[in-house]
Amino acid sequence: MEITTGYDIKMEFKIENQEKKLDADILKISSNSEYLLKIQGKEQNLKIINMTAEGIEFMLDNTYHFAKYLENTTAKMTLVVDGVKITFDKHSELDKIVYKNSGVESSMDSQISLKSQIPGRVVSINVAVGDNVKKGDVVCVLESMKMQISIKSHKDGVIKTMKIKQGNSVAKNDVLVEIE
Amino acid sequence: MEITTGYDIKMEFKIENQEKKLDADILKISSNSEYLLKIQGKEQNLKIINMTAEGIEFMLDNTYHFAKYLENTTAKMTLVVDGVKITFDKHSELDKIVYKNSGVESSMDSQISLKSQIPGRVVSINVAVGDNVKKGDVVCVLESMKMQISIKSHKDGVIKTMKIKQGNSVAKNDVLVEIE
Amino acid sequence: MIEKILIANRGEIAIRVIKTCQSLGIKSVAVYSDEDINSRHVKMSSEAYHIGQASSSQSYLNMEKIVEVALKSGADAIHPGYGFLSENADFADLCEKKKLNFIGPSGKSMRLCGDKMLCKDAMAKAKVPTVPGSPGIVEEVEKALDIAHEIGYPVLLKSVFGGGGRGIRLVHDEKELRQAFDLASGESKAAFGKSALFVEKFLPKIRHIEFQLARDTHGNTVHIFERECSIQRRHQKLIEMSPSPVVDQKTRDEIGQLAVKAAIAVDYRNVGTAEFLRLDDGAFYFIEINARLQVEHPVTELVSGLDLVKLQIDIANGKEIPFKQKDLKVNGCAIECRINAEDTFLDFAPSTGLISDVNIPSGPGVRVDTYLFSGCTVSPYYDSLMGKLITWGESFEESRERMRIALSDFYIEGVETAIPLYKTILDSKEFIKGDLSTDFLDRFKILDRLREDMSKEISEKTDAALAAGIIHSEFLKNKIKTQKDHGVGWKSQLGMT
Amino acid sequence: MIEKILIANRGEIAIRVIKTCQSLGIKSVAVYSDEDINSRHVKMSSEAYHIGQASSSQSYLNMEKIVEVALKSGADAIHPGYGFLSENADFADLCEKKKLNFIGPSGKSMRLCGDKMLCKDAMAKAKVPTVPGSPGIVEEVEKALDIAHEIGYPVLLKSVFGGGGRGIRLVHDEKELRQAFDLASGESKAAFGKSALFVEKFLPKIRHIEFQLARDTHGNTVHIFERECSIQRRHQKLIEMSPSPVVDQKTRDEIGQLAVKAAIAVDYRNVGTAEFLRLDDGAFYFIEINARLQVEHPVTELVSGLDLVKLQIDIANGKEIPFKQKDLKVNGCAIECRINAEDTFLDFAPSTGLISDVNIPSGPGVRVDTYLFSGCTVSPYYDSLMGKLITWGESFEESRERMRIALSDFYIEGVETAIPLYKTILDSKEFIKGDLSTDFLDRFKILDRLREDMSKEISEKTDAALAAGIIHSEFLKNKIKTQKDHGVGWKSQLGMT
Repeated sequence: MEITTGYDIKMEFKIENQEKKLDADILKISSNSEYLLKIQGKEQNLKIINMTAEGIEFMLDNTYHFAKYLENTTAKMTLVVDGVKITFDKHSELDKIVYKNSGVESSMDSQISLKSQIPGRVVSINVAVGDNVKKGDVVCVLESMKMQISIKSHKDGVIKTMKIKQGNSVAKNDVLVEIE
Repeated sequence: MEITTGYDIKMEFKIENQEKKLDADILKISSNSEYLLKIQGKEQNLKIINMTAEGIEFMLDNTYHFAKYLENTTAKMTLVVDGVKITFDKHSELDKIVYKNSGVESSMDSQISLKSQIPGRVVSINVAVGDNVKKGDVVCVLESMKMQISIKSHKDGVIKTMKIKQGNSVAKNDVLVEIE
Repeated sequence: MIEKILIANRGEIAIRVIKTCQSLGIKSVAVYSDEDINSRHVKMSSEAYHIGQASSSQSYLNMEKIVEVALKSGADAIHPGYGFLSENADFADLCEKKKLNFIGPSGKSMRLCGDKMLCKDAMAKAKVPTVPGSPGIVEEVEKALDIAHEIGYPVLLKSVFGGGGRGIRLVHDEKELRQAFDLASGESKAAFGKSALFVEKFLPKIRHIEFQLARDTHGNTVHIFERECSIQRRHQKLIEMSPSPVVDQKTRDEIGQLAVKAAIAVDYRNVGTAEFLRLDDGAFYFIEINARLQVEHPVTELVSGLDLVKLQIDIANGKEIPFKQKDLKVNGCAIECRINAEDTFLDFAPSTGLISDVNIPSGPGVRVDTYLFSGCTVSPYYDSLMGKLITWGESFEESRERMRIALSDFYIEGVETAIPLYKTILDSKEFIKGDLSTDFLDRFKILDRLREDMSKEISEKTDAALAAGIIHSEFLKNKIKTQKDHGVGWKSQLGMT
Repeated sequence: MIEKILIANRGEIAIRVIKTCQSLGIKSVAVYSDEDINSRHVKMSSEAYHIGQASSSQSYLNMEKIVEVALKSGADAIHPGYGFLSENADFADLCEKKKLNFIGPSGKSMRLCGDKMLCKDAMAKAKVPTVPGSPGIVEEVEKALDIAHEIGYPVLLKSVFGGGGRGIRLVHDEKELRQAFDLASGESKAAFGKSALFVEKFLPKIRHIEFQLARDTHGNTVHIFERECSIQRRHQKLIEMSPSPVVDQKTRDEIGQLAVKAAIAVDYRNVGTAEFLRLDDGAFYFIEINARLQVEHPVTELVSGLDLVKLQIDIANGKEIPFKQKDLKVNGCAIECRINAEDTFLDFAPSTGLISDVNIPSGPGVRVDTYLFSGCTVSPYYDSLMGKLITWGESFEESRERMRIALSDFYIEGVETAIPLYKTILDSKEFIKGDLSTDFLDRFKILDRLREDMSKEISEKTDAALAAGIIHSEFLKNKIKTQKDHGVGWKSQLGMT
């Protein structure tokens, strides 16, 4: 990395489920490992101790931090900073360019699918295709770690497809049924 | 790895500084992870749990072992087995072929060089080129971890070359002087 | 004398038992299912044998197979840990028949402890007070309704086969009782092949306080103080401590003697636990004897200085307990937090998967019993307890401070845990002043506070996160630059000046 | 009250102090040299400041710079750890002048402890017995020869600036004394800028037993039992324990009171240690007061239940010691092994470099104070102590068993350590029966036994090593096959059928 002065990269972030826009700015790269940043309006010195694709160890104004990068897509970045998980929604034109080039795409969640939030085995199924269900009705019962957990419908609607059979194992985020 | 029967690979090993020849023999590869071995005349079952270039975790006749490969040259293999370091001199034609192909070479130690067995800073030098030294004479003094350590000649001879200067830092295995 | 012990268990408790075997020079034999070959208990044992498929019924509950391996390996004793076969009287009998020293109570005594109704009778005879409720098993829902009507709602519907809070349901009215009866019946049948339920008076704002017991084959019986286990979720313990903030030496002596009486009443052998409920007015009711080593035994070890597994082995060897009741003094205070693979915000639903990274805390007064290592897997086939974090301090305050820091140092990547919840609980003024009860989480709306604490933690780390975020982008761009183009500067490539 | 402490140290002791700061809610300020930015004490502290180049004189011994950082960071106190500036009276004075609370004794008291000759005088007045030797500093080698002749060879040549066994030389005759005088002079000048040596009678087969002291600003003085530190190499401690196998309660009371007298004689403040030699006939001679927290303080913490760093901070805050002598009871037994980066077979010469892999033991009764992590570096610029392994047990035997296992679990890749040596010592019948002395290693030819033990260990692992060796060859061949040729089987390629 070359040493650059009069250098300016700005990025905007938003913490997931929060409204406030946050901005970070690289004002200066003083050396291979030293940066002058402007974070939420305040200048701070950053010195990199170690950096890999998985994470970064750095001093920010004389305090050590360790950030791991868990996930990074066009829209979101999830970090674990000193053990605290933070997910950002990203708002940087620059970053989008980077990601378009690197071929990473975001996926759309469907409103139709009822997904399992836990892994487990299907103990019983309480509905059939064509049934009317109300939000909160039990759709099926899963067993995991010796417990039986009732899975409830997330909306009012009609069961369109069954993706499970009794005795099946399902993974976290697997679609159980589709409701329209 | 294909499943093979009637399969036979034999290797001979010798533990460093010991005379006794030891032999190990792969009698059968039962599956991707299961082997029947003959070790020092006794048949034993080996099941691989994990294996990488750095080490192997396995069960040998119902006992777990973890071996790390620290060094592997044509002549020597150093392993750490369950925390115990073992160096083998190898005697396998087969293995030599492997290593010739992979371009690993062994190096010859010179009898001329007096090497430092510790890292440190040169505090004083007690000899000059052309001096006669006897085995055990102090050649120089190193400082390391706040201690001063006298380095003694490993043989009788004449100082041929000085590789150090007062105040220099030396690493472990650096040549200090050459004595002929 | 015992020279080789087969441990009929997995996870952290198998490791715990192996540690004591190591220090006593006793060989340990581990068993493992298809799911567990890469587990720490397999790696630490002297020998390890495969016993079957992942499902417990095919492996850790397979009595015949386990006894076969014990005999084949030359083990002379079996340690059952907790859960699985630990309270299975048939297994204890089978071991005895095969001349394997079962490290625990006799099958007969275990049957008495396990049958809540027979046990209740025995306690009545021994003058140990128990909770009001149905005098025996209730087979028909209509009978349950009658009793509930008699003692008054709300009532608890419990399974005779329950334990560790499993199979207990709180019901407020007739409708709920009917529903719960069906569900509980089903669960019990699925797990144990039969159902046997009973009804008990629900007591509000209760504390769960239990006494550690030890009894040898010579009849010497002692209690090793109490453990307060009132911080629970869904009737399962989350945080335990010894001593209890509401037990003074006089109460300890008094209830401890009730616990000793209870042990004698069931002719108990080895170490066990007498569980009590304590009401706000200071009254204690016996609930049951857990006929095994408890999950939470380390807090007792830290305040007594004893190794309870060693004591178990000594008793199994026919030795006398090497101390008297009067020799035991509570030294300092110990707290345990259970580290379960569970999602606090999904009503503690299981969370399983690969543990890609873990940091285990350490330091003065910190003990961690766990099977975790970076690269291990938390399996959906077994229970959610990954480990236990235990801290000792000279005082409650010191052990709490040490726990607070150790929790912050405990990092587990790959599954959800209650670690953030524990931080909130440990910081709460109610916990600090010892205002505990089994409905602690609801009573003080702890989950709401947890949400606040978590957003505060995020605020504190936002600057560092933003810094890491923007540097990461730099890093990525440089990588892309290096890969794509060696001649043109990356800034111009990205449309910058 | 202290709210922010600068720790003028590095390595495991800086981490130890940070841990207590964390638990008390006190902010910690770390300092680091060029060599140490990647160190754990930097990462764990609330704030960390760079203070200079790798060489200690440019960083950890740079008083002005450290005080400047303390003031800049808003610290109100300085903890010196051990070594470096911990016993530098000028530094204590400088802190006082700058209104920084120095967590340790006053400069004046430290000067008295540090000047072995003045200290000896003070002890004579307080009726604390000391070792026969020169009445003061010996400047000329001829004078040293006279005294040695008078008290009789062998004698010890010691440096006033020594400590922790450094600067002590055993000489048997005139020739050795002359050589040693030159060398000791040189070392002392290199390290402290000046030389001040004295001569003491060499006492054969001695034990090193020391008493932990604490004294507050109100004059309350207690001892917190003894530590036996007789297992040494080159006059530096390797293994320490509390209690000592030869100190009964009567002796503890008696010598403990001498230690208390010694602390009062030098107007000591904060925690410190009175070191004694014990002869085979049971006589104790005072040698010196170490005016700081000792490396081996954890064994005292484990048998007393106290946090000595917390006690240091309380005393620095002007609080009274919160217990009386009679409240203190020895609880169980603790042993510490120092984990140095040293090659046992090269006369304990330093061994430095990258730690490519480390496994830190854990479990009931096991404590490890260390700066090690996989990927850290052991620097030649600082001393060789990487950490301390401490185990507690109800009895000496239990702590020894736990230590034995923990040593086997401690794996450090990249440098040599004395861990194999410690295993041999802990297994020796002489250690088990407590037949200790400072010449233990020589007296029982422990290094010869170590060689035997190591080849026995190798024999036990030979089968597994052969298995791993032959499988590795298979693995390599398959890799080569995969890389070179996808069509032809690797066996034919290697000339096999």
